[in-house]
Amino acid sequence: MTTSPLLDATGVAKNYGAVAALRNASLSVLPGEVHALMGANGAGKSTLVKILTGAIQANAGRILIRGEARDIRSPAAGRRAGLLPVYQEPSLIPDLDVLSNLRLTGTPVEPFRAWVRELGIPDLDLRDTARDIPLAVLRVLDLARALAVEPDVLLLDEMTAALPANLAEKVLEVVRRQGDSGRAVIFISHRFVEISALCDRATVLRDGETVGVVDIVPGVEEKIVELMLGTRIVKTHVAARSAAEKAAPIAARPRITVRNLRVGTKLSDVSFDLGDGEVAGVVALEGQGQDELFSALAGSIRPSGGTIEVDGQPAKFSHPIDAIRAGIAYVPGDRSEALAMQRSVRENIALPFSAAFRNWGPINMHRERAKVASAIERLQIDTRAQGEVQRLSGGNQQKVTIARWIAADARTILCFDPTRGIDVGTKQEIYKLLRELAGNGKSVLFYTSELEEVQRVCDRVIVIFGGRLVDIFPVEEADEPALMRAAYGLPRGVKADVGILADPTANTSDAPEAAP
Amino acid sequence: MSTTAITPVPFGRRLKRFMADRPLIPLIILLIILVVILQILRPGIVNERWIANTIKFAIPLAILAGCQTMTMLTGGIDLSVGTVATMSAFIMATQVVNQDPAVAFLLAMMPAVLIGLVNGIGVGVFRVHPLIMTLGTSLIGTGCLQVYQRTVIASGAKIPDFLAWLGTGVTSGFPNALLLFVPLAALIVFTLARTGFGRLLYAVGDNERATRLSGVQYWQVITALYVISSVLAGITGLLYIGLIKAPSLSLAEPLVLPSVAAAVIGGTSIFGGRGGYTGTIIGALILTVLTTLLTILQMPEGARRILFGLIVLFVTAAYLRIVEER
Amino acid sequence: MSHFLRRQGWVTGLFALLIVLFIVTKLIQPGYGSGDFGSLARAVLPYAFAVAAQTVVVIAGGIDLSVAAMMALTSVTAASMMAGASEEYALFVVPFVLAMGFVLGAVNGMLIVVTRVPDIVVTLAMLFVLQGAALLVLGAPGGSAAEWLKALISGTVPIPGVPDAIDAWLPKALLVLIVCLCFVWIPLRRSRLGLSIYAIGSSELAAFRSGVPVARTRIVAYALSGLFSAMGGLALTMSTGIGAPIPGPYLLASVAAVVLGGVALGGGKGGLLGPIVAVFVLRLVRTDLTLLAIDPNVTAIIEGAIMVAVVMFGAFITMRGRQ
Amino acid sequence: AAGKYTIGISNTVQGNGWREEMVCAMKAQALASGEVAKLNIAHRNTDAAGQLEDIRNLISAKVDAIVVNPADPAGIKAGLEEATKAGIVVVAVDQAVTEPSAYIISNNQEQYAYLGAKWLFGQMGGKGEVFYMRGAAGASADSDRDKGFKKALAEFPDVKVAQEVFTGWQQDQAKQQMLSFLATGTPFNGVWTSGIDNVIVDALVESQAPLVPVVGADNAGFVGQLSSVKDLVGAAVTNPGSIGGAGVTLALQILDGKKPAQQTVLVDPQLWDNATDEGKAKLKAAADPSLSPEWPVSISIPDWTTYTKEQIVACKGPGE
Ligand SMILES: Nc1ncnc2c1ncn2[C@@H]1O[C@H](COP(=O)(O)OP(=O)(O)OP(=O)(O)O)[C@@H](O)[C@H]1O
Ligand SMILES: Nc1ncnc2c1ncn2[C@@H]1O[C@H](COP(=O)(O)OP(=O)(O)OP(=O)(O)O)[C@@H](O)[C@H]1O
Ligand SMILES: [Mg+2]
Ligand SMILES: [Mg+2]
Repeated sequence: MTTSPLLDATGVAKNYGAVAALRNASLSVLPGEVHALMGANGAGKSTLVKILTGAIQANAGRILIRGEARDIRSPAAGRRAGLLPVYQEPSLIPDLDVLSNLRLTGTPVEPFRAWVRELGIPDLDLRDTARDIPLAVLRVLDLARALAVEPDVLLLDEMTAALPANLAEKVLEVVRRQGDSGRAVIFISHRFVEISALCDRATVLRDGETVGVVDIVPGVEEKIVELMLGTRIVKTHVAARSAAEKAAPIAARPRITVRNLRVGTKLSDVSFDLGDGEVAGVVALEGQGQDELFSALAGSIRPSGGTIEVDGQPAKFSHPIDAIRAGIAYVPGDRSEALAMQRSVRENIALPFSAAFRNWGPINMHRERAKVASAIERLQIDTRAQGEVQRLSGGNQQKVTIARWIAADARTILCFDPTRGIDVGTKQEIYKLLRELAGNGKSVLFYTSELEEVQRVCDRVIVIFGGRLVDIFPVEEADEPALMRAAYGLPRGVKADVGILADPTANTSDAPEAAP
Repeated sequence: MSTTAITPVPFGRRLKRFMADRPLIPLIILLIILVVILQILRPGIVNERWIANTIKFAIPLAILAGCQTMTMLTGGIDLSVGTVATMSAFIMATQVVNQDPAVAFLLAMMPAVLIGLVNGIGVGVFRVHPLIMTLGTSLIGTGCLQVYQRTVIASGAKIPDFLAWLGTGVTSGFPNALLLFVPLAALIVFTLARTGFGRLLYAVGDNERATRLSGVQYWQVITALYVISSVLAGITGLLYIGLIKAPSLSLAEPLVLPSVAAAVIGGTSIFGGRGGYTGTIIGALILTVLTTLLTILQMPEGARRILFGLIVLFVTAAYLRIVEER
Repeated sequence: MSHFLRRQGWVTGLFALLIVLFIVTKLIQPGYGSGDFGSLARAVLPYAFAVAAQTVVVIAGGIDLSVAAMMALTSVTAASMMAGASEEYALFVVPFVLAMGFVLGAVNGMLIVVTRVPDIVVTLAMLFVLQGAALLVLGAPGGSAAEWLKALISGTVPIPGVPDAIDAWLPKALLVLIVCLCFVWIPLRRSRLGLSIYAIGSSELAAFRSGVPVARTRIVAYALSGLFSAMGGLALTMSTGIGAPIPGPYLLASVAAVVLGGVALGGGKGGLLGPIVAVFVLRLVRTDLTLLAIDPNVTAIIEGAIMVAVVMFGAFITMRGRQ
Repeated sequence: AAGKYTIGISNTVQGNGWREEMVCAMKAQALASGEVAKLNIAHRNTDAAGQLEDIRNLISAKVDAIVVNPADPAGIKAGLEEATKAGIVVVAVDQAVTEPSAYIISNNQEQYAYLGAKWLFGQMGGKGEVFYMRGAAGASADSDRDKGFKKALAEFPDVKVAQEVFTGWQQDQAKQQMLSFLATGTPFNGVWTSGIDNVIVDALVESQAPLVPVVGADNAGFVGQLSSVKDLVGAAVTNPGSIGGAGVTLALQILDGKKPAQQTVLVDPQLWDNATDEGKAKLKAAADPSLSPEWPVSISIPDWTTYTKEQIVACKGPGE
């Protein structure tokens, strides 16, 4: 292709104090192109999008738009330059209604309405306050708002991550047509199926650096993965469970028994058991009710029906403290939900100890130091910047959220996507840790968005789709194609036709209709 | 990371980082600067007696600022401390006429506990904004005090000798109030740093959701906090009446805004999660010295107030600059 | 939708409360008539402007402790400029004082943006600065106001063709209030600037990402607060005919009425109508307490209790709504 | 009660001993007169605009007379005018008002300051430095007193003001200012206070500073100190809070058709010093340790008030 690029960024770098979010990123997008931006968690994709659209300022780098050097200092300037983002987090003003949000950004209403309809939401009331609109719809509105001003370059940061399959489908369709009409789209996703269905080329980031630009052709996935992970690639399918563990007798009575659990409209009729010494995986696409399941078990929301039994005793949780007293600890996926960011590692780890009224008194510093130190040791937390948790790296922050419950010696740990945003090495440590816990007789419920992890860690897999438990796999049968199918609500044994593992002869764009 | 260690850091940056890691040092320097200015303007004023007086007046302010520090750590504020202090002072001075001092003391502390409880329940359970909650209870408290006042006009008032000794006495150069304040301050510092409750205050102010997931029951912490704050305010009232020796219905009200200012100058974040009591004590000293400085300056009252506002703003801004630059 | 209803519901509830209070007033004092309503409107005037000033910044996610001091400064400035001057000179004084309030408010905003000191501290410091400035302008209450200015808020508006019995219920003070507030507020609400003010109060990050110039909008919000405070200061001078350098009880009253009016102290929510109705409610409560000859010390208790009870009630409703 | 009148009262400072005594005097006098059926009291902290609101509310309440302690002499003119128009008798106490139809029974603030200052400068031997402790900056009573003080100062050219401060009429602030001033070591020969007096004597005694002559008001605390504190020379200038009772009496007289000869009655202050025997006797007679130290001891005004001490201290109005 000889056409000059619409957008050309080179040498972009961004530091947050000692953390380098971007070191040397470059990205060149041609007109009419749907360009994938790929990279592992924390590679710097979102940071690059924010810099390109003026939400943050780069420390170094050059950005050319249609060959002209532009210094984009604010989102408004980015907008004027024809760059419109849909960020990873919704950007509608929560307390304004949709119409006001449109006026705020100077978005024409009629095209917006048309796009919203096109994107599969026929009955939107523009007078609804953004706060009251579900997350998935908000993401679509964000997109429609960007489309309505007909941008030259559309930047979509994990646009489809939180969408149900039907909406995601529409989005992909619309995005592809954008490319066809001569505009450019920068598309971020962790889903290879979307990338291969949609994109022309991909730029791969690793640790804040652009490590390659590839054309999307069948079979390029392996190459992208290699680029993304670099030398750290670990692709051995070792089951972490030892033979001895497998042989361990299953306890007569399950640790936790869930029957017909229901939470609002999000979760219905979920029943399963969790035994001592077991790691049970939960697999689900985004937003299928797994959040509600974990929250209900952790006592942070009240289920609207069903029963939870702990050690055979019926349990009713009205506050997380009730679950904690029953020995159930919850590690949320979002670190910022679990950590007091301005406090020290030590205080964060010791936080559950102070929670109970009887521990409000003087702290036995010796005992605390010993406990905290052993937890830190066990998880190998890098404590060089332990004065404030916010100065730790993301992976180490994540470890702190787990270390807390190791120190508190919780019997059951609910881990919600604990490897989100942490590097491959740390992931390995966490897998090991979870197995170790199980080996010590603890039970773990483990939700992960990365199917690959299931085989490494779990004994059993629970699959949730559309708020229902659709299947329970023994780990031996839980290979990725099978899980993927199940996650899409397809019954076991149907031919694989989704994801990177799809039969290459099948038409990938023909994604399956969700079967509720 | 390793590069920063090798390249020599300029002295200015190093100094800044040094101060940022020890936020008390810039505060103490600011205090010393003010004292030096005072000494230059009125040579000889900085003597033993002046220091004792300054400490005497800084102590009640510092205790009330302690209430603000603790509540601000959780993202709150307690505007009822002035009313509570006034109430306990007034009740003490009027009840001690006919009652046993111990009984009078209990009576004097009763409204403090009550108001603290109401504040705590309002903020912790009903989630009313602390500003409104404490403002409302302080209005109610003032009204009650006025109603009460009418019933005791005939009996007059008396300042118990012990309180007068504590409030105004000086023993070999040291104000007796230090006997109350030093243990109290140590207790607050210890509570904030070394007890489960103190930890929770910081954690709740930093990230309430996180504390909830760790099993912390917000309402318990908040209720206990506001009761403690009120009790401290009540004790301040008793100390203050010993210092001023004139019970009035608005005795401690003028201390409310300065107590907020002292906590903020001392580096406690009004948004919660960050700060400490030692800084607040210095903040209270800074404000007290500043008041003296402005009293001594020969200038129109209007200009004095303008100067006061500007200095408070300047000190806070300078301090934030130093501490935030990491 | 439910949120929208709930928000309007609060204002509707306040209105209903106000009407109930009017009925109660009429029951207590059967002679309560149009003249008394005029008095109410005049009493409301300075509070309403103070509350408007506070509302704008609270919606923008801030707070302004300097409202009352700003009113005092603008009031003494107006009164001392008009002292001994001709009636026409006041035509110059009014815009001057309004501009002064606007500029000083903007200074508040700029200090917050530039120093990054929390708004509550900046405006507290400005409270002292403005108070000091007021004392420098007038050391003691004094000055005067042009007669036409004073006449502007006394009496009623005769509307041709409408019987006196009806237009007697339209006091000039009410009209001035409505005109002044609407003149600023309605264009503002409809403009992008107004939306921006709501946006920065609701979520600063989302606002920034939507292209809102956050710093500039914050400065404008404080400037508008200054403008409304200046109107309040002028209202004080107009009703008393003098300027007093000691601030009146408008700061705490403004915060209380803002919350009663359904404006969340976190920002982003609410409007001007609620707080203004809340001011009427609070003033009418005081009227009723006076009419009933309630012990004055008890009135403080009642006023505090109403404030706490209403806000607790609101919090209770939202908690119910959330479940 | 057997009375026939309803009297409205408006006061704008709350929580200060002098004003509390004034309100109690009004209540006691209304009760003692037997002519008042009901008192309607608006008593809160507010400014002139707030007082206008209160006055208008009292007009709405259809009271027969309004006794007002004005927040400002000129600022409430409109409200008083409306009251007169509505046929209500208006009496201003403590301070004058500019509304010509109102009757005024007032303490003479300018004279209050002049009398005390003149005595003080005399005590100082007509020369030296005086510590001038004023009231609240920007209050009209304070500026009236300043006039009187300056008038006396003009008569004593050798007396200089060592330092001028505003106490805001607050005990704590005044005491701190006095102590700071003492710490500066500035020589001074006398202290004039605007009624925040006993804390000043306390401060002098506590810091073992030389006891210079002090002028204050007739507050119970200070009056007690004048006879009990050794070596203290000082004078109390009367500023009776019971003027409120006198205001009620005047209002009732007018309602009964006995109009006074003049619109304005000035109650001139007296000075009781402990340097003369005559003053000492007066102080002794006036001293009343059972009263709250903030209350002025002159709880009654001869010819104007008829209540007993028990009645004012009980602070109950008709119908309570
Ligand atoms: N405000 C910040 N302060 C400090 N570090 C930050 C900040 N924002 C991002 N980072 C760091 O920069 C790096 C890149 O983050 P970025 O959000 O761009 O990743 P990403 O590629 O979008 O990852 P993901 O796939 O999880 O969305 C991460 O290591 C992150 O921790
Ligand atoms: N602040 C702390 N930091 C770290 N570990 C702690 C802390 N306080 C207690 N622990 C440890 O946590 C565990 C439970 O502590 P806790 O004090 O709640 O129980 P306990 O006093 O041992 O028993 P009981 O339940 O009878 O009070 C103990 O093993 C203790 O050593
Ligand atoms: Mg991601
Ligand atoms: Mg990202």
